[in-house]
Amino acid sequence: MSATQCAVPPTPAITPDLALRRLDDDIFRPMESFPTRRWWFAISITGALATLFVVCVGVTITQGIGTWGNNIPVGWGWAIVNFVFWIGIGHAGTLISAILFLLRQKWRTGIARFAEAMTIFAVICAMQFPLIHTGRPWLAMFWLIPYPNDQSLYQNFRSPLEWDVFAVGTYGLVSLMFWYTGLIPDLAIARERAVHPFRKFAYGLLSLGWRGSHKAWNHYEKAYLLFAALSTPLVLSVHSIVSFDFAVSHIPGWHTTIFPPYFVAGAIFSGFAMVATLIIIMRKMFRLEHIVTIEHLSAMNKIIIATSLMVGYAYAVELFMAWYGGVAAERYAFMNRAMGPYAWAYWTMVICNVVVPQLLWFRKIRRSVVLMYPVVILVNVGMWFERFVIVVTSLHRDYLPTSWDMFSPTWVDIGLFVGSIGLFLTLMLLFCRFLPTIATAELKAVMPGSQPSHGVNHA
Amino acid sequence: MLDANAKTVGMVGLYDNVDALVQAAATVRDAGHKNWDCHTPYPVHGLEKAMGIKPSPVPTVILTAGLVGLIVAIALTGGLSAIHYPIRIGGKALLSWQAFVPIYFELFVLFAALAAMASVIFFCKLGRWHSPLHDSGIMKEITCDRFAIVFETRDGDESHEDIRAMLEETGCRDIRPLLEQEDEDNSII
Amino acid sequence: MFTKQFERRVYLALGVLVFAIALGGSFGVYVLWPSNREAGYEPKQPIPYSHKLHAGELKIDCLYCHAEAEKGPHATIPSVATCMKCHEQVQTKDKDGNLTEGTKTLLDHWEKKEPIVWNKVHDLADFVYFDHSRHMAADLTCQECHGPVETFEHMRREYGMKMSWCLDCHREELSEDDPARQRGLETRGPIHCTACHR
Amino acid sequence: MSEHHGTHHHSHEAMRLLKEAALPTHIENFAVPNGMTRRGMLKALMGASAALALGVPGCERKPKRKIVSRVVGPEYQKPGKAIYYSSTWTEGTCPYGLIIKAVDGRPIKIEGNPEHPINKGASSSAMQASILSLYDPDRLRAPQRGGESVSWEAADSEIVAAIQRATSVVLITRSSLGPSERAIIDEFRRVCPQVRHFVHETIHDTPRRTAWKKIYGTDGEVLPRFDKARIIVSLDADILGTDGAVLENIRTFSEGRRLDDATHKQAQISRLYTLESTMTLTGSNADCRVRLRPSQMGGVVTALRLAAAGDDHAMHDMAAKHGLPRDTLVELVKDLHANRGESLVVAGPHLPASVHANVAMLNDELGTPGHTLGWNPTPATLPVTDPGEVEAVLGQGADVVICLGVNPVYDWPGGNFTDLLGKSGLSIGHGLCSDETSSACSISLPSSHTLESWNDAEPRTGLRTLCQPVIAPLFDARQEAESLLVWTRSLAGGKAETGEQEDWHGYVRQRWQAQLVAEGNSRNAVLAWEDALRTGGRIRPNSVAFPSLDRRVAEAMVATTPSGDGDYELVILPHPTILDGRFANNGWLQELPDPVTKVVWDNVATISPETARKLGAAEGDVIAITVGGNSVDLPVLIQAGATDGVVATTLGHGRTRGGTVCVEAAGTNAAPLLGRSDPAVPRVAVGIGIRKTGDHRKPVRTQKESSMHGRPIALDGTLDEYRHDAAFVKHRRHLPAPADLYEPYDYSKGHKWAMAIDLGACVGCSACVTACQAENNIPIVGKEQCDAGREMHWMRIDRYQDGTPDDLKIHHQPMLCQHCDNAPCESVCPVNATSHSPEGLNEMTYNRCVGTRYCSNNCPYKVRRFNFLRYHGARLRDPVQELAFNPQVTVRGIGVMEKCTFCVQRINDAKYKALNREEILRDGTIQTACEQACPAQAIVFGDANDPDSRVARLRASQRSYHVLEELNVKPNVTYLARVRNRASGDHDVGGHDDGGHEA
Repeated sequence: MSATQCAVPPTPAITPDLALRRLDDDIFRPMESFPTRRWWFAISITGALATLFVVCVGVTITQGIGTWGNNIPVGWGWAIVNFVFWIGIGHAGTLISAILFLLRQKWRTGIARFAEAMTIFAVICAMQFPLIHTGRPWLAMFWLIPYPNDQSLYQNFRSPLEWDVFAVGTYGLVSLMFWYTGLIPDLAIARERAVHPFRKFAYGLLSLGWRGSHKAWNHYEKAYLLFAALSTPLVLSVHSIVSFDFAVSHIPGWHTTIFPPYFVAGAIFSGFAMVATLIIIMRKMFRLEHIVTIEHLSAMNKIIIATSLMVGYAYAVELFMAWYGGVAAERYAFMNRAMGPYAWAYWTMVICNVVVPQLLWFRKIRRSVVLMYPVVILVNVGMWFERFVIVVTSLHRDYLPTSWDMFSPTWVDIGLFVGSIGLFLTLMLLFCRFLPTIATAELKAVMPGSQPSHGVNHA
Repeated sequence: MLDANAKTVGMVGLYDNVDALVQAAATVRDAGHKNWDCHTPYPVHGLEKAMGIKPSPVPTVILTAGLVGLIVAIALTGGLSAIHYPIRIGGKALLSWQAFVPIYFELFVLFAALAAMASVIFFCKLGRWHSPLHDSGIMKEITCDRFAIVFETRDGDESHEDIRAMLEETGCRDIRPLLEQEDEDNSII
Repeated sequence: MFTKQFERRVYLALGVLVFAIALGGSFGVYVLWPSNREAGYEPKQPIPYSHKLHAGELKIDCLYCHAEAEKGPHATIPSVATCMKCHEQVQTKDKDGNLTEGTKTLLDHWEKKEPIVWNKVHDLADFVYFDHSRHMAADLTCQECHGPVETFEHMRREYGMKMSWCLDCHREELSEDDPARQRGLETRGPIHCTACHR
Repeated sequence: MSEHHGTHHHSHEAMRLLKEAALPTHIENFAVPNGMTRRGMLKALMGASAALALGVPGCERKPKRKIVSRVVGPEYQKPGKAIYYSSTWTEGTCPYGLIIKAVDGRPIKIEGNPEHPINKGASSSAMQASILSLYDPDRLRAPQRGGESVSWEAADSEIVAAIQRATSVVLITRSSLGPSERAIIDEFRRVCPQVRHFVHETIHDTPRRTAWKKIYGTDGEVLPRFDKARIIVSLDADILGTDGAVLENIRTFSEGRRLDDATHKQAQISRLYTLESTMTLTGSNADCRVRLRPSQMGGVVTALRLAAAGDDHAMHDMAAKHGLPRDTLVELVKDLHANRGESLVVAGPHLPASVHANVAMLNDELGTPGHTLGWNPTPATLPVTDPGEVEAVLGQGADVVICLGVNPVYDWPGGNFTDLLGKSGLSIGHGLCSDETSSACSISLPSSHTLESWNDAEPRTGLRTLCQPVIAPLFDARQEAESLLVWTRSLAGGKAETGEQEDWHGYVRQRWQAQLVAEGNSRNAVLAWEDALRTGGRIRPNSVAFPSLDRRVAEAMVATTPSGDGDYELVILPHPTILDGRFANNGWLQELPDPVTKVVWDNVATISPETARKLGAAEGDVIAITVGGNSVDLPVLIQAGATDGVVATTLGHGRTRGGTVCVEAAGTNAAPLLGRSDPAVPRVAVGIGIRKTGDHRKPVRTQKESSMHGRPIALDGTLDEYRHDAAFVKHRRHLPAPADLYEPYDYSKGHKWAMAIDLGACVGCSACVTACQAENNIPIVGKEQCDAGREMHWMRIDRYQDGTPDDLKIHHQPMLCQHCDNAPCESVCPVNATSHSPEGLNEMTYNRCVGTRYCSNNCPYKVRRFNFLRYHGARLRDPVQELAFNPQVTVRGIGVMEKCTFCVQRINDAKYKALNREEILRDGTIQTACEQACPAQAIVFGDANDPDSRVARLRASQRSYHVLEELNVKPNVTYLARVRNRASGDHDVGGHDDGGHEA
């Protein structure tokens, strides 16, 4: 715990000398005023993309997976790439809200809510893909869940995909509950600030009658802490289990024991990059630069460097183990990644994920919104390609050369990916309009002078 | 907001300073009051001690639920795979528990988290939308930046004057009656 | 806004919602549950043929009409010629001395050489490969699956005939000294997938 | 025949009953795609064009259905029970014996007749695919006159009237005609002397037949006996692919290569030398291979003859001049020397007559006739008429032209038949589908399919087989011979020559009965006829003495050997699956990969890498090939092992009419190039022009990678190695002792199904692939989907090639579900849709599958197939197509994974039958479709728990191994390593070796 505290030097939670009332005003103003032109413009674009997603889902379900580029041997294509990509994005939120909470990183408070919302929306996007990627989603949505049935037949609990059902389902549900628990006091603030009766009614209903009673705060804090304690192993387990989809199989390039930690590191890496990507825009759009400060961004950048190095290490170890292990098919798989027909994807991945983030070692880049923005964007790109490299280049050439083949995406593949970004951003924009983007009550608790001066800090 | 039907059901002392609140709470605790509570815009550390609140039972509840989840997971995976319909899969044993560990873990977490959510709602007494704090116009302040000690005197054991005196003693400058709007319409709909 | 009445209304709404979901859900599940949907199917047939009369009172052996049950996958339903083996002679008449509706229809079909199109009562999904002969050879009675047919005035589907129902028998464990154990069988019937699906 | 307990023949009554089968019956429970009512299917069976909307095919529940009481149930035909009929396959060049399986009145599967002496139970892809052609919705459904349907009576009277008026009638038929067909043609010509009968065929062996006739003084054909030969030399003869009685060739060839571990030290197998111009299936099985231009063939034979006589100068000169591998040729001469009387030389049917005369002399000098070569004076095919002669007659204008079962408008050599047809009066096309010819004719008549026809065949002297219908014609079709019979009867004015038979069935029966009685059959004619129907005919060929060779004539012919000049030479071969295009509208055959190139749905110009380099052409670049003024555009396919400077292409593609499938396949018609260089050698051209057109047309291959990448997948060894150590495969690989995390299941009780595949026997002919497709309702997906990598074959033949162009090692490896004990597919399926049976089968339950495709990803053999789209649904344009489905196997819908089941329907059937009768299931009772079809008998299926079963013995063979054994998935398909009899370093093939190199 203390080690991490050292690794990330104490970052102030908030710009000092901010009155509580002004804090409320700053955070709640955007959701109380009529949306700006820029917001309407943004949501019309993302909404169009989300519609594209719906169209592509419709095409997929009615016409079949054949509308994608998948084939035998590449049974999984972009859908699973997107699934892992979004699940990875989803990890930053829980990490920030749970792990950094347990590690008492107070600076997390400024970005936790936003990151958690991102988690939930990313998980929503992610969950679409395993379902629509099945050949018969209308059956998969039932048959993957153990409920009493007339066939007397249940699931194969040995399958990593079944583990996924439990892991992603649990993760989505727990993240949602965790997020909602955190939202309750802030919804109460919104309720009190609301003028329009409908807003008051809606926020009032959702805040469940929270009134800041300290008896409630006492239970609430314990539950919140335990939520964090549960979410921490959960967040690590989810990407580990997602990595089991690959690691438990025995396709060369998939069957790798390093996958669980490698995937978790990659998830944190991509998650932080995505948080940075979005929060930079959000803080500018809603003028919250004094709440989400450059210190926050800098701290995130440091985590990005750290996880980039972990991911880079994983790449190197994979190559080493393939060589050192001496299994011909394994060696070939990695040679093929770096030198085969999809080498461009591999090197895009390496450059975006390992080379480019090293720029953040420079203080100037790390602390400049303009300079760091291209870096975090490239990390997002690189992490998508990492999943592409894992899924497609491993599958397209496995044991028997006679079944080797290439994968090329179709418009539906592209539409689903771009559309899922649209869906995600649409949900983010709606979130920014209707819910407090900063954990206000929590932020108040960590503001200077907010806690009794003589008391012992019991956090 | 309030009309003639409003009824005084308690007393409220409002503070601008968290230290003052904590001190006041300790005073009230020592005075042996029963129906009182502090309302703060954010969790104030050490206040539970000052108020003399017992530790929360939430951790026990959550752990118990988690263990129930674990047992459910063991029963679900083993029972369905090995007893209910033993199907040979991939040469693995019918009770290949190693392969079920992820499910054990996930159901442990899921049950525990559901219990945590339920605990928040149950122990924090959520789902009670009505409060005299709304009627008294205090809610807005205590969710923003002020701190309150609230006494409920519905049972009539304590006199408002005694409470006011005690609050003044703690240095409270803003002491108000807790008012409740009488319902004109007692029908459900 | 947040009066006691508000609270009561919210509780009422929630209560109604939960009740509606519970009631509607359980009703829906019951109705849609496949075996509930299938069991009791009793369609109207072109001839009001009575198993109660033929199999029950007259004690005609099932295999007389459903001749292939012992020999092949399908029990088969009899040809019109089979009916006529008896009905050449036996022609039921009502009080007024007219042929009964059913007999008349039968004779019509026979004269016009027209096949009779019945509504199929026991119909399994196409991906289920059920073999009557195997079950007959294993000494199952017809009634175990088709119910007390000899008491049915109109043919109906007695059981849902869903997979769990088949498995109820197939799963019964064999005794330790059962000769079938030598064939690697541990239960009364095979329970692996390709026993029925292929 | 005892296994085929249900074999029945057709009397008139049977035909009537079969027609009644077309009425609603109490057929139960056969899997038909959703949305297709049974009534609709049966309507289709009756020939009504039921335009029913097709819904979603799949294995979902259907609405409540009907069940029908027939008026009188047929005695023998019971719902869901198969009936087997013996018959003869008359569609190909060699008539093989058939056993046809019919369920509920529908023929659904074809197998070889095990009693037939030529194919002995084996079948080819084209035979298997015949079922699909039967239910082809593109078939002509009624006689057509100028695009309008007319009645048979109207068409007949017009034709008869025209013939009566005509002074010149031309009858064009295919070359493979049975004795009865030949008899009716003769009768027709006797009644109408103005009729001239021409035989048209593009894949004939005229140069060879001509040479033989001249030098042996009698018409007939040489029959190679590969099982008796030590040394087999093939000069451009694709004996395992398309030349001759291929099924017999494959069987005898693999018999000559059988190995027995017990005597491995003395192991003797034949050695196959191929000297060929392009890589053929035969060449891919060669032990030693020489790349040779067609024009060099004659020279090489002469050189070999000289060398065999002791003068090897010519050979060395030849090798030096053309850059041939001298060592291989030296070995060949040595081998021929050492194996006099035990070698044989065959030459391709397309080579000039001079080469065949030369080969005949070489064979004669080697003492092979009578030993390794037999003689058949009654070939199944008639000699082909010289197209020039036909052109001369038609050029003057014929009054009536009758095209019976031929498609000259499409495949006339040089390609100008339409003009000739235009000069004629009434033209009549008689065929299965509305093809190029019948749509160019004034009247087009629908032919019945083989499975709807009466016929006979005499492929060998004394071997006479019968072809009987197993279903009434689906449409208003009539077989060609019956048309001739009807016209002959009308023209003769009722004066019948052969008895009083008015119909073709009676005609054939009467001829047979007369012959059976004449041959002194002790039983009466009716019983003898019924016997013949049951057994397939008279199935014992007579032995015939080999005629003597007229050396003087032969020498004179050799002297006419044409010289080859020019940079490029062209060889036009029959397509390995659709031959000359007659099967082009058959989707199974279009989608069956060419066994060598693995190209589907297309024809290509195959060239060597060196030629490609010289032309600057990459794969898919279109080149224009010009011969004698005719030019044809073909995409390039680069094939290692092709001879430099040789372009090889195939016939049969480029159809413009004849059905949706053949039009979809497109490709290029190579017929315009036939005979343009030398009419006597129509399929070879020298001095051709080649030009890149700049277009691109990507040939679609189902296998995109050819190298084995050094991985131990398809294993082989040399004969030396095998003699030294029969278990050379096991000793070559060092596998760690397998470690199981779990206690393995006990499979020792009951059955344990397993398969063994002998790579030493398999030649890669791919008959198994189509047999599997027919048995298991496997859809075709089309060219585009094949290109996307989504072909559906449960079984495929993996073809690996490694080595240098002059020493190319090719492996054919049938690959199918390995039914692993520790199946990796099973543990990853989340819904238990794939699981393991207690009898060791890896089960796939389609109705449970949700289609995650994880099982396929995790299958190291990649043998699982996924329904990416509605493959069946997309192809089902007409309810009649549904009749081809095997009712014993679920028709899979969209989004479902499928794979080889080891023909579990056959296993269950046989097992239940035995259990019901309380019998023991004997080894060989259950044959999987692939095993049954295999002409090489390379596939053996059985119970591994039965120590006496063939499969148990093969599993214990020293040569046995598992592919990817190191993964410890414990496959139940055992492969037996191939033993190659390579010449280099193994000089003691000659039989004077005393038993190897015992250490």
